[in-house]
Amino acid sequence: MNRFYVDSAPIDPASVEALVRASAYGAVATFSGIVRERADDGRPVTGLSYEAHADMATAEFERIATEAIERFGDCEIAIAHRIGELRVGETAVVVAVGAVHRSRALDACRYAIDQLKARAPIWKREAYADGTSEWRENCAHDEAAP
Amino acid sequence: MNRFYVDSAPIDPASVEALVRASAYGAVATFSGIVRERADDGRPVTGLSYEAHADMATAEFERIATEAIERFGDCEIAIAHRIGELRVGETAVVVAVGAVHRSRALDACRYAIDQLKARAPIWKREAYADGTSEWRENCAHDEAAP
Amino acid sequence: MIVRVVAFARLRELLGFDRRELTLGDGADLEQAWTALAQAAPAIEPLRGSTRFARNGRLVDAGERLQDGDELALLPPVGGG
Amino acid sequence: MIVRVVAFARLRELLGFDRRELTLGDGADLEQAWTALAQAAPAIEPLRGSTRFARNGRLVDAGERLQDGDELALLPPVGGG
Repeated sequence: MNRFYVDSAPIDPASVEALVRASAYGAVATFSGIVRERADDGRPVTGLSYEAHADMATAEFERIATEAIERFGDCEIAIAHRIGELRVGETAVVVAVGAVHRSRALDACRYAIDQLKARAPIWKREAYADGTSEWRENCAHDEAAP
Repeated sequence: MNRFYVDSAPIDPASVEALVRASAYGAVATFSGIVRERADDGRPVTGLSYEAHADMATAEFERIATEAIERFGDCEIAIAHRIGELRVGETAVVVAVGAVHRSRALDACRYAIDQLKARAPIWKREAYADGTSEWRENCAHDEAAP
Repeated sequence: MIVRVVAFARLRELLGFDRRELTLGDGADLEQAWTALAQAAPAIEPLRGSTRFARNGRLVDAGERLQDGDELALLPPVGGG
Repeated sequence: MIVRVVAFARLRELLGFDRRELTLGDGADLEQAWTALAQAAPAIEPLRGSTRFARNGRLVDAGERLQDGDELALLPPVGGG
């Protein structure tokens, strides 16, 4: 199965992890981004709507993975991003990294999710309990890796 | 269900992640440690045998989680460690962290697995393809957090 | 020449389409395509500075020339993850 | 007094038990318990320096005094994860 994809079907983190498990690897690090009940400004959220340039997004995921391997060493990376309407508690994105040792897996996982948020052509509309909704951009400085 | 445990039954990472998902949290970071086919010195491995002082280990997991919250801020942490005989590819340990944002979840996840390896009263015997086996200690300097 | 324009998020909403064909003079660049779109939908004008362009899936400068059959993607600031 | 000794990993193997009762004089400390065990199983002697002790689940110094009914855990260098 392809290790980089954008899909409107719910994402099962375990299925993404399964793409990077290998008998040579002692470590799998996984990040799951989940729709939470409040916006950064505290407003109650009822759901998110994601859209993507699917071909460009998956190509970007692959470039990010290649960069992570160049920086941190051999590892296997899978990235899945949901599109469409998501309710609170649903998984929007999963990054999974398999590696020989834990440090590399964790480093590559953080790099990949930070870069995905900064670069991948994916957009998010946040819907609020008061019936309004807004397109939300990721800030360039938003939790960039230290 | 208890968020800190040692068990001889196989660990399902998804069930550990489920312990830390909450509608207030937008991020779950998970680390899984897996039995790999080669020792650090390259010898083929057939399996690992883990034993633990279960009460002390779970108490240590809880202390580590408390420390992580003090260091990185509010989050929910679950730690599960397998004991008994494990084959190559089986999951030995899972650390899952739920948090509002990704940086905290990833920081706390790394802290917890690093500290677990350094401190938890758990022991590992590595069995090799040539029929021999050895108790393996974690080195104090072994991949400590940078 | 005819190019396919694909638009996302706020740009998609303001333009009123997610994909359509756009007829341009031969040799037109991306800036000229934007100008043609903004004439039909002036509400996109303020977003010019934050918009990036991709030609056939690759990010390019606004001075890049288009060819018949190209896909021109209009990309607002991203919000994935 | 009688204490319960629990041993792990290499210490467990060298001692030949994972748990047993040990009878000590009243007021004995952990060091005296170790000495009594090492008399029965001299092979553990070289591991003294790397062994940590826990009394009733808490790490303690070897000078800590034991009480009747205590659990004394002998902990080699760890290898979890």
